[in-house]
Formats: sequence, C-alpha cells, structure tokens
Amino acid sequence: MKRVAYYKGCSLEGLAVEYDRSTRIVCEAFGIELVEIPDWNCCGSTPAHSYDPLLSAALAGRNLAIAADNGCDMVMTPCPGCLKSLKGAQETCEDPQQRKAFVDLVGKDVDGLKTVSLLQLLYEEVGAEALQKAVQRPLTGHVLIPYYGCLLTRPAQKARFDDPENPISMDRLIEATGATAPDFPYKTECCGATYGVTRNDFVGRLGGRILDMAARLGGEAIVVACPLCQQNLDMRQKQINKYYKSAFNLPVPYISQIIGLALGIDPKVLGLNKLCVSPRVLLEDRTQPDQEAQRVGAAVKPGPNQPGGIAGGESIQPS
Amino acid sequence: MRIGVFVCNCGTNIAGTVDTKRVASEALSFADVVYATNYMYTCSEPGQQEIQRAIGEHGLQGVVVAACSPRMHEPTFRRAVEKAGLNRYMFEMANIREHVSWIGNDREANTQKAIDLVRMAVAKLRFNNPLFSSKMPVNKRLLVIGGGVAGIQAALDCADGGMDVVMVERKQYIGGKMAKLDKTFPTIDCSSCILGPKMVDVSQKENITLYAASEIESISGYIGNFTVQIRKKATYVNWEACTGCGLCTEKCPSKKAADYFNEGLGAARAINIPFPQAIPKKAAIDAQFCRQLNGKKCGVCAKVCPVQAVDFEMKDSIVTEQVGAIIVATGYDLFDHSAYGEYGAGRYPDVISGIQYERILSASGPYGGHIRRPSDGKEPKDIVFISCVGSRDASVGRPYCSGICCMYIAKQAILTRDHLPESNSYVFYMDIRSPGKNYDEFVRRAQEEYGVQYIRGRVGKIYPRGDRMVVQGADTLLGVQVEVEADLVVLATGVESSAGAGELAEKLRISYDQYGFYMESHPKLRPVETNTAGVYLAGACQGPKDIPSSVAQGSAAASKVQSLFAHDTIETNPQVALVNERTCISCGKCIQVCPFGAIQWKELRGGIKKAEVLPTVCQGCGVCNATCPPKAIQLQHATDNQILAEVNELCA
Amino acid sequence: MERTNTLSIQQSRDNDFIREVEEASGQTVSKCYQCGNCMASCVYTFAYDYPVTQIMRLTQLGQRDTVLGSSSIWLCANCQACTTRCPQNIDVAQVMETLRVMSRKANTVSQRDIRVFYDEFLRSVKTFGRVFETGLLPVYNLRTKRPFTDFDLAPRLMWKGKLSFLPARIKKRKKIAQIFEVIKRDRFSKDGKARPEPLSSQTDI
Amino acid sequence: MTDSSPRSSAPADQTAANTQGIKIVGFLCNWCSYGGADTAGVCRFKQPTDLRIVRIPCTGRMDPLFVAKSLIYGMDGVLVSGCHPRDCHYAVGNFYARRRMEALKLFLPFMGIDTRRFRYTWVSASEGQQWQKVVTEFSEEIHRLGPNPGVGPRSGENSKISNGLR
Ligand SMILES: Cc1cc2nc3c(=O)[nH]c(=O)nc-3n(C[C@H](O)[C@H](O)[C@H](O)COP(=O)(O)OP(=O)(O)OC[C@H]3O[C@@H](n4cnc5c(N)ncnc54)[C@H](O)[C@@H]3O)c2cc1C
Ligand SMILES: Cc1cc2nc3c(=O)[nH]c(=O)nc-3n(C[C@H](O)[C@H](O)[C@H](O)COP(=O)(O)OP(=O)(O)OC[C@H]3O[C@@H](n4cnc5c(N)ncnc54)[C@H](O)[C@@H]3O)c2cc1C
Ligand code: SF4
Ligand code: SF4
Ligand code: SF4
Ligand code: SF4
Ligand code: SF4
Ligand code: SF4
Ligand code: SF4
Ligand code: SF4
Repeated sequence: MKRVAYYKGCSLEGLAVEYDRSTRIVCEAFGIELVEIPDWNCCGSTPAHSYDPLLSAALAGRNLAIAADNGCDMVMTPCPGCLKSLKGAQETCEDPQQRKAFVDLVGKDVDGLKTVSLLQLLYEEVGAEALQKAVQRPLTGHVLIPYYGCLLTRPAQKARFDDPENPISMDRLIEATGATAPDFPYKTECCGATYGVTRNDFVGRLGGRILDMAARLGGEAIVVACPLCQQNLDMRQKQINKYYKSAFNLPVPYISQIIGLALGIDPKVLGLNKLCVSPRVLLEDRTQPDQEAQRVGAAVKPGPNQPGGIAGGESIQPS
Repeated sequence: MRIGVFVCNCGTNIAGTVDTKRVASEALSFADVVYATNYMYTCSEPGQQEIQRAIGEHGLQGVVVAACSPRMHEPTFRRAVEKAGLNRYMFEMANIREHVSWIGNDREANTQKAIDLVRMAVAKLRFNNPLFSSKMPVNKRLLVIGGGVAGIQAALDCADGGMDVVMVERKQYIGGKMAKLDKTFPTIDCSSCILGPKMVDVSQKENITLYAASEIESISGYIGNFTVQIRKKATYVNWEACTGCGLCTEKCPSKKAADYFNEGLGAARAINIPFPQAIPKKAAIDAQFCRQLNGKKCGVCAKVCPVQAVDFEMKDSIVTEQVGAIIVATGYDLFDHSAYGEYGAGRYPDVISGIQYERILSASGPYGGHIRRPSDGKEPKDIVFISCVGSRDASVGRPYCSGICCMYIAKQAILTRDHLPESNSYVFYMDIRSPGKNYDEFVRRAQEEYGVQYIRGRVGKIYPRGDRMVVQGADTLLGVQVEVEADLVVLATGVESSAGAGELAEKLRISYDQYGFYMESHPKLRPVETNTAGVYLAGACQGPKDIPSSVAQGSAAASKVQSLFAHDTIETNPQVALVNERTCISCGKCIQVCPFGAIQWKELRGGIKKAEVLPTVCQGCGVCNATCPPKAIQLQHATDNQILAEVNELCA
Repeated sequence: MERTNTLSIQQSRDNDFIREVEEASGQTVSKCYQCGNCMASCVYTFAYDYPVTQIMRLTQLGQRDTVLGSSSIWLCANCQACTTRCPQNIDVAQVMETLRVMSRKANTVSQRDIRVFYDEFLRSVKTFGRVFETGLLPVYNLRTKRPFTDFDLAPRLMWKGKLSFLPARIKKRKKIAQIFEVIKRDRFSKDGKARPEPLSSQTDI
Repeated sequence: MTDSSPRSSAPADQTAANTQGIKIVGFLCNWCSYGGADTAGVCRFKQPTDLRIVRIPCTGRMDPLFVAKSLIYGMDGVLVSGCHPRDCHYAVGNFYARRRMEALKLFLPFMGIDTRRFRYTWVSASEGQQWQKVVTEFSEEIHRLGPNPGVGPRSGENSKISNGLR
C-alpha cells in the first residue's frame, strides 16, 4: 500500500468537507494510504505570501517538516492553492540565500519531499487504465466538463504536471469512467474564486464565462479539482446567475466524487448531497441507450454497491 | 643570418615621440643585425628602394621594418623584399606606431619599448624559414545544394557564365518555398510567373545537371577540388523514361496520400507530380501510401504507364561528382505552431499557418484559389492574422525576427480583400518590420487603402466558440483587452533553419549558429563566404530572408565562384601547420581539434599512421599546434620557437 | 503619477525601485518588450487601473508611487496566465506578487477591503493556526462596512453542515505565533530599507 | 579599482620605485584584439607603456605553457586577448582558448603564481576604447602587485626560456 502524507488544508475542514471525504474514500479504494499530517496548520494562502514570502514558506514548510518526520516522502493536497504554498516552501528551502532563514523558522529542510495534487496522484499513481478496470457503474452517456482551474498546472516550471494550456489528466480520468469530456477551452482560465468574498462582481463575470462555455458545450456538470473553484461555481452559482442574467443549473462535483460514483460508491457517502446545485442528473444511468427515454426524470436506480441512492437529492436544493 | 633593420620616422608620427635614431643604433647591437637605419617614410617608393638597395649591398638574408601595424603594410614590404630576391617570409615588422608612438607621450619609455619590439622581431626572424605557396588546379564545376530561388539564381548565373553546374535538390521538384507562394510582395506579382521561367531554364540549360529527389551523402576534398557523393532517392519511376503525362496519377487508387505541396490541405495520390509546373515534371511514388509497395496488390500505375516507367524494384543509388566550389542554398523551414498550446496547438482546423494560407490563395492550390476555411469549406468573413508566432519569442527558443512575415501578412491581407471584398482582416502585431524598398509603403497601403485593421498587441489565447474562433488579445495602444471572433486565423509562423541543416554543415565543415543557420565569414564584409574556402552561402539558409535578398545572395555567391573560376590554379597560403613525422606520436588529437578538418591520417610504410596536414585546407589557426602533446605539429611562421623567441627576448 | 500629458522621466524615474523589484522577484524587468500578452491573457484587465503590461512598463520607468499605489497589483489573483504566456519568459505573476509585498511594506495598499480581508485571514491563522471561515466573514464585513456580503449564502451552508461555530485550533499555536513574530521583526531589516511600519494597528496583523 | 591584497596598501613611492621595470606581455590574436590595439592607437587612446605585444594568428594558438613560462621566467603580467565568443575568425579557436585559459588559471597557484598576473579578455577590432581600458586596468593591477617574485631566476643567462617547450 502506498503511504502518502495528506495535507488537507483549511477549506476541506469547512466548506469543502465533501472533497475531503471523497478523496479519502477514492484513495482507499485504490490502495493509497493517506496519513493526515498531525496538527497541521494553515498554509497562509495568498494573504501570507503577499505579506512576506518567507511567512508563506514557513507556514507551509512546517507541515512538510511534520510529514517528513512521519516518514513520508510524498505529500498530497487536494487544494491547488495549498499545493502552491507547499511548493513555494520547497523552493524557498532550496534557495541558497533563504535556506538558513527557512530552516531556522521551520526546524528542518524539506527538499526531499515530492508534493503533488490529488489529481496528479490519481493520474500518475492510479492511472486512467486502472480506473477504467475498476469502474462498477459507468458514467456512459454523461457529458462532464473538465475544469482544472488556474493553478493546478501553472506555471509549468513549478507545477511540473500535465500541460499548462491544455491539460488532459482530468479528461482522461473522466473518460475512464465512461463519461464524455468535451474539449473545454477554459480548462485553466481563472474563475475569480479569490474574490469570492471581496469582489462579487468578478465572480459573476468570470464564473459566468466558465458556466456559459460549459453549457454551450452541452456539459451536464463541471468537474473540478479545487475547493475554491467548487465553492465559487457551485455555492455562488446563484449570485453568478444574478450578475450574468442567466439561469445556469450546472452541478459542480469534485473529480474524486465522480470517480467515487463510477466505482459504485454511495453518492451520499461521497458527499454529493453537500453540493449546492443538485447533482441528481449525474445519477441517471444511460448505459442502455434504448432505455434512456424511460429513465429520463425517473427515480435513480441504486447501483450495485449502494444501499439507497442519493437520499434527499431533492431536499438539498432549497429554492 | 644577416639581418637589416629599418626604423621608420613616419614623418613625425613616430619620430615625434620615439627616438628612431637611437632605436636603429641599439638594433645594430643585436645578434645577427648587420645593418640598421632610420628613414623618413619607409613605405614610400624611395623607402622601399632603400630596403632593396640595402639587401643587395649588405647581403641581407632577413629584414625587419619597425613602422606601422603589419595589418597595414606587411604585404607592401613583403613584396618589396621579394623584389630584391628574398623570400617574402624572411621579413618581420615591429609595430612602433599604433602600439607605441600613438599611445604614449613619454619619449624615453616609448623609445625603450620600440627597442624591445625591434629586438623581439629580430629574435623571431632568426627562426624564420622561407615558405613557398603551391599552385593547385581548379576544377571549374560548381555544386549547388538546394534548388530554391537562391540556388536557382546562383546556378543560372554560373551556367550563363559558361560553367558546369550540378544542382542537388532533396525534394522531387525545384523552386523551394517560392514555388508554393501565390503572389509576392511588394509588387504582388505572381510567384510562378516570375519563378517558372527560371525553373524551366534550369531544366533546359545543357551545362546544368539536376539531381532532384537527391541528397548529399558525403563531401571530401577542398577548394578547387571537392569530391561529392550524391544519394539519388528511389522514386520508383524511371525518370529517363517518364514523360510527365500524369496518366498514372489519374488512375492511382490510393487517393489519400499526404499532400505535402499543399501543406496538408488537400489529398494527393500515391504516385504524383506535385504541381503542374513542377520541374522536373516527373512522377514519383510516395512509398508510404502506395498499395503495391506495402504488400498489397495494385500495380495500376505500372499498367497504365505508356512508357513503362514505373519500377517498384528501384533502390537508392549513389553518384559521384567532382566540383571545384559549392554553393549552399538549402533555405529554411517553418516553425511548427503546435508548440503554442494557447493557440490550440494545431488542434483547430481553422487556425492555419501563413504558408497554408498561401496555398489557399493560390489558383493552383487545394481550393482552386477560392478562399475557404478548411473545417467546413465556408468563405470566411472575419480573418485574423497573428504575427511573430515562433519568432521573437524566447519562450519557444526563437528570439529572432523572421523578417518576412510582417510583409507577407500585409500581402495576404491585401489579397484577401481582393478575393473577398466583403471580408474584414485584422492583424495583431508587435512591431512592423518593413525596411526594404517600397516595403513600408506597402504595409501602409494595406492599412490605408485596403482597410486592414492593425491591432498593436499579442494574442493570449485562441479558442472555439460555436463555429467561430475567438481571438483574445490586447490593444496595448489603448491598454485594453480585445476580442475578435474570426472564421479563420492565420498564424505568421516563423522561419527556422532547414531540417537537417546541422548534418549538412558537418559534411561541409562549415559552422552554423545556435538556431541552425549557416555562419558567414564576416557579417558585413564576407556575407556569402564561409570559413571553409570554396564553400559559399545563398538565401535563407544563412538567416531569414525574403526573395529579393535571397536572389541577391544567389548572384553574389555566383560571382564569388566566378572570380575563383577565373583562375586556372589557386595559390595556397604557406602559413599552415606542418607535422614532424619523427616526433608525431599518432595520438590523433590534432585531427579532433582542427576546426576545418585539415588534418588526416597518412599511412607510412609498415602501416604506421602519422598525422598529415592538407595545406590547401588548413587555415592556419594553430589550434592543433597548441594541442599536440609532443609539439610535433607546428604552425609555419608562428612556430613555438618563433613565439618563444619573442617572449624570451623580453624576459632577458 | 498623475495622468498628465508630460512625464518628466528623469525626475520621476527611481532606479532603486527597478533594482528592488528585480532583486526581490528574481525577474529582469527590462526583458519586457511590451507585447501585451500578459494583458491579453489576464482576465482581470477589465478591473485594473493599469493593465499588467503597463505595470511592467511603469516599473521599467521606475515609477514607484504609481505602481505601488495601483489597484491592479491588488486585484491580481495570481492566476499565472501571464507567466505561462510571456514570450520573454518573465514570471509576471511573481513581479505582481513582489509589488504587493512592497506595497504592503510601503503602506500604499490601494484596496483597503482586500487588505482587511487578508489581515483578518492572517489574524485567524496566527490565533488558531488555521482559518476560521465562519468567524472571518462577519469580522471582514464589519470592518469593510458591508455587513450583508454573502448573507444569502449562510443559511444554505449551515443546512449543509459546512459552517462550524467553533474555530478549529491546532495544538502548537505558539509555534505559529512565533513564526509570525519573527517574520514581523525581520521584515524590514532584510532589505535594509527602513520604511515606516504602518502605524495603525488596525491594518496590521 | 579596489584590491584587497596587502600589496595594494604599499606606500605610493615604494610602488613607483619598485615598478620601474615592470614587464607585461600580451598575446593578441591577429584578427580581433591586435586590430583593436591598432584601433586604439589610431584613435590616440593613451595607454601605459609596459605592455609588449606578440601577434598570434588566433587565441586557439595559445599554448598555456607560453603563459606559464613567461611568468616563471620573469614577466610581471601576461595578457591574452582574442575575439569575442562566436566571432572567432577560425570559428572556434577562442573556445579552445577559453577552456585552456580557464584550466590554466586553476593551475597557476600551484606554481606559486598569483592568478591576478594573468588575464584573458575579449576585444574586437573595433573596440579601441575597450582595449585602452583593458590595458590600463591590467597595467595598474600589475603595478599594484609589483614585480613578479617569480619562481625561476629573474635575470642573467638562466632566465632564457629554452626554445622549444620541452
Ligand atoms: C507564407 C510565406 C509567404 C512569403 N511571401 C513572400 C513574398 O511575397 N515575397 C518575398 O520576397 N518573400 C516571401 N516569402 C519568403 C520566401 O519564401 C523566401 O525568401 C525564399 O523562399 C527563400 O529562398 P531560398 O532559396 O533561400 O530557400 P527555399 O525556398 O527554402 O529553398 C531551399 C531549397 O533547398 C532544398 N533543400 C533543403 N535542404 C536540402 C538538403 N539538405 N539537400 C538538398 N536540398 C535541400 C529545399 O527542398 C528547397 O527546395 C514568403 C515566405 C512565406 C513562408
Ligand atoms: C549614421 C549612420 C550609421 C550607420 N551605421 C551602420 C552600421 O553600424 N552598420 C551598417 O551595416 N550600416 C550602417 N550604416 C549604413 C551604411 O553607411 C551604408 O549601408 C553603406 O555605407 C552603403 O555603402 P555604399 O557603398 O552603397 O554607399 P556610400 O557609402 O554612400 O558610398 C557611395 C560613394 O559614391 C560616391 N559617389 C556618389 N555619387 C557619385 C558620382 N556621381 N560620381 C562618383 N562618385 C560618387 C560617394 O562620394 C561615396 O563615396 C549607417 C548609416 C548611417 C547614416
Ligand atoms: S510514370 Fe508514366 S504515366 Fe506516370 S507521368 Fe510518367 S510517363 Fe506518365
Ligand atoms: S501501385 Fe501504388 S502508386 Fe501505383 S497505382 Fe497502385 S497505389 Fe498508386
Ligand atoms: S517580420 Fe514581423 S511578424 Fe515576422 S517575426 Fe519579425 S516582427 Fe514578427
Ligand atoms: S526609417 Fe530608420 S529609424 Fe525609422 S523605422 Fe526605418 S530603419 Fe527604423
Ligand atoms: S592550423 Fe588550424 S586549420 Fe591548420 S591544421 Fe592546425 S588546426 Fe587545422
Ligand atoms: S597531435 Fe601531434 S602527436 Fe598527436 S597525431 Fe597530431 S601531430 Fe601527431
Ligand atoms: S507578456 Fe511578458 S513581454 Fe509581454 S508585455 Fe507582458 S511581461 Fe512584457
Ligand atoms: S497572475 Fe495576476 S496579472 Fe497575471 S494574469 Fe493572473 S491575475 Fe492577471
């Protein structure tokens, strides 16, 4: 079993609990042991970095140091923002001019660790092929938009994963579940999540653009790998609709939830009920095209491994 | 040795701050110096006569002139001593003007320094030996590699001058890129109308031997006397027999062969003649797509060919040619824009390159000269041109300007307007580079008369929205982001060195820059020569170039060849390296380091190998001399002994 | 810099500024040839007072006050589009980040609400070791005098069990606080530039 | 120029007295630096007079032993100057030179020679001003360092370098 240190990050404690849950379940399903970094602290995110880059490095670095103390050589975080901070810490540590200050603050060096995102872990350690084999409940017939967000693969020299302009890892994983992943031109365009709180108009404009393109391409849902993207596009979809004068109703599940679904895991266990926009449409079984007509709008048939379908699917959408 | 020393006053140029008299009298005290004097203007006619007189009168065997820089008058004095019967290499100069009198005012220090310099020159001269040039015959045949417009021009110029020319072109046809162009800036004349006759000339001149579909296998020899092996690639058609009737193409059932000539926009047959005006007009089979050659049953072409030209058994063959000079005119290739992920990395059919658009514009092109977009054949209404794609872009390793694209964008935009008067063209540009005669006026015309919308700024992203492409760029003059929805996007992909340029350079022993463009001897004063004597450059193989410059270079290279061929023999420079076979330990280090491949193994009796310098190839750099462990190889006229003699004089 | 018709280059050019930006960001600002790709790629261009291309230009011209006082540097989301596409291989996002740090130090942050949000965020990290989302928002709203921001979201989030009412605290909070203190202490001494620490405790962590 | 060597703090008069017979040899490639020195002369750029120039075809001709022997047998400074990288008349001679001269720099201390006595520069034929600067700076440096204590005998018959390198 592969042992990987798990840096959860603050979002997954709060607004993105379902991301944490589905991440753990999916990793376990593929034999990856996630060791949560004990007593981890916030990486400081953008506020720390713009205060002083060393603050950011030290805050993130402390977590890496603990991971190393726990005997892990790989650290995974589902949040691309956190990943950026962790990589920033490593860069600071490798910089001869800052190394001493860093080590003084953190207590040790952290160069040896490999830091990856959840998507990278799934794509590189599990792989689309293994996923395809493990699928219990193919998502055939669904059109899912892969949205990577701005930070996951950029800048290329730092992310060292996939392509900065046209990443394909999530496309491949989505396709492995049987679903269709259209060529989405806004894969890496910024959704404005940073300004969720401070600049609602940005969110409206940028989020709207992404939802619009997804809808034009016939997407039923936007699959994400970033808690900020998710919150922005899902929780704020109504705000966006208001600003954009639109009526989008696109669920925004995490890639881990989509994979979990395909593995046949109970949607509730995956936290799909925590999404603001109901993901009910994803539960339609379209594997038999001839029966499709009947199924439209019909109650969702529970998958083989799951007790009861998506309980409360309707009720979670107070509207 | 009896040495004479002449110290020049150079009017007051030297005598003003150097006591030339004292220098001369000091010189008399140096070993072997039997005569010394100072003179007002040594380089003048009477000055030279004075030297010649002294040589005769005092039986001088060597002469030192202390005067100006040898870069100035060494040849003058060498000729002078030669006239008096000395070998021209029994002469040395001490530079007491540029290096002494002109850079300091301290008369005493200057005089002392001048004495030192004369002493060094005398010391060196004692080790000088007479050196003799040899004469070699010149083979007055020219090899032109590459049959683009530059190569064609060079070949025709020399052929017109009566020389035999061998042209090697690796494609099936000559004409290069220009053969693919529709019209040409800045006059908008039709490319095939101006190039066509030249191509025909090449095929018709009796003294031009054309090897198309051929490449250089190897080259040996040196200026005046190269031996070239040429690989004639198998075309599966006997070109002696083929009449170019085209029956085979018509009947060939393999209809989806790659259409290289149309830059992938159309489809060709497995056996074809790339375009109607092709020279040579001969069919060839693209083995990749031929059914017969891929083990399936076909042979249709062989059956229909009226002259039985098709030969499925054909193999590559090698021919050998002897030539005296080589002109390299291998042109350029175009940057592959799939490096640009933000522009779709080649995934969008309606984002095309400039050369593809040139084919679309061309009446003989895939759409018969009607502007259509590749995806659905619709006439585009909004067309966006993007400059500097793969040029001036350090992030893709192409920091240089391609020089031609600003101009061809303007041309294509004008032609677009001519074809589709209702269309709108937009050009995103960073700068407009149009420094030729009538060039800037041409670009202005595109803007003023043809209404082409120029937008100053780069494009960040291109992506589809519906069936159109969104071009997201900037107008830096306004400081705003701009978006243009386009039906067709034309990328001005940059110029890069021709594929395989490096390997060819190594065969030719010429150098190339980090981007694969061939290096000229001197960027200003020897622009078509290389550092390998007898090898010349023409056209875009030396760097991005438009047609006028390529043609000018073709002619320039031809004239260099003609001045070489104006002589029956060439004189070699005797200041070359020489191996002492007794001390050579056969380590081969010199062979490895020589930048010009001037050293080879020579087999002595008994099978022992020793290094041997080819005096005609050696350029006299001395790298080998510094490398040789036992110092067996010595650069004549700058031997270790000679250099150390000078240093030695100083240490004393 | 006020937008006037004449910019007196010698008077306003601050060579130290160029050097400081280049040193702190590790980027050669003079490499920028004003192609506009960053501006073309930046989705926030519509909101900037100076598009990022012009921020680069102003930096080349040493216009310290204009740059550090611009809203652009604070509206940049660090999304890396500019860096990814700059043909001159300039890490533009890094330059923007450097400018933010410099503007904080110089106390010229133009976007008060963003700064307040960042401050509250950091205060939360310093106090609890983690961000306390539920606590952050009201404080921010109060301080930016916009009490109803995101008010509409709260009930739904509560319903979904996403808002907690107790801050998550880590054990070694002291260690975190200590990191903050060291950084704060050394922040100005590092570059030797003694610029006044902002006086108002309100605007610092 | 700043110099932290103890010699540089020697009293000025002593420096002057000691440096009467300072001798510097320069090995200049024919195409670039020799031309540059000519250009400096043509432009009348004044320079210290201690330098004596030996013309060589190319810095690629430079045998490191020329430098080593010069310094051992009493030259106070050695300057080697050639074409800028990529400008070599012989294409790559100066790359060979650079490699050899770099290696030599590492080696000089083992012979007890102060590496500051040796300098390798690039000056093109048009860079008269640059040449003036190089000569002036290098001469000043050698004057500060004073006469080369050397490792071999400084004068007399023995000082002659045996002709030929072995
Ligand atoms: C889209 C576009 C539009 C243009 N429009 C204009 C215009 O309007 N006006 C203008 O002045 N210029 C124009 N140009 C530029 C013009 O194409 C070049 O200036 C010109 O073609 C250069 O000629 P060349 O002979 O040096 O090279 P090329 O045309 O590239 O010819 C080189 C030849 O050498 C052959 N070759 C290469 N390597 C080998 C080898 N190893 N062995 C044997 N043969 C080899 C090639 O097959 C080719 O036939 C345009 C260029 C482009 C891309
Ligand atoms: C300020 C400046 C800087 C430059 N710097 C560079 C540079 O760094 N690099 C570069 O490559 N280029 C440079 N150039 C360009 C360069 O000067 C020209 O390219 C070059 O001099 C052109 O040479 P030419 O022989 O064609 O013309 P010219 O140099 O003009 O020579 C023409 C000669 O013909 C003579 N002549 C004219 N009419 C007659 C007549 N009727 N009968 C007899 N004789 C006549 C003239 O007196 C003159 O001697 C520069 C130009 C300028 C103005
Ligand atoms: S191969 Fe035969 S059929 Fe084909 S073009 Fe030549 S002569 Fe005609
Ligand atoms: S043998 Fe090949 S080239 Fe000839 S007709 Fe058949 S497929 Fe075409
Ligand atoms: S010629 Fe114009 S379009 Fe081409 S690289 Fe140069 S500036 Fe760019
Ligand atoms: S006229 Fe001279 S200065 Fe003006 S653009 Fe042309 S080359 Fe440049
Ligand atoms: S002197 Fe130079 S060119 Fe001549 S053989 Fe030696 S290395 Fe080759
Ligand atoms: S380097 Fe000297 S010893 Fe070695 S092969 Fe060449 S000449 Fe002979
Ligand atoms: S993309 Fe780079 S070169 Fe272009 S304007 Fe921006 S910073 Fe300057
Ligand atoms: S990093 Fe900042 S400046 Fe650059 S594109 Fe993103 S938001 Fe704009």
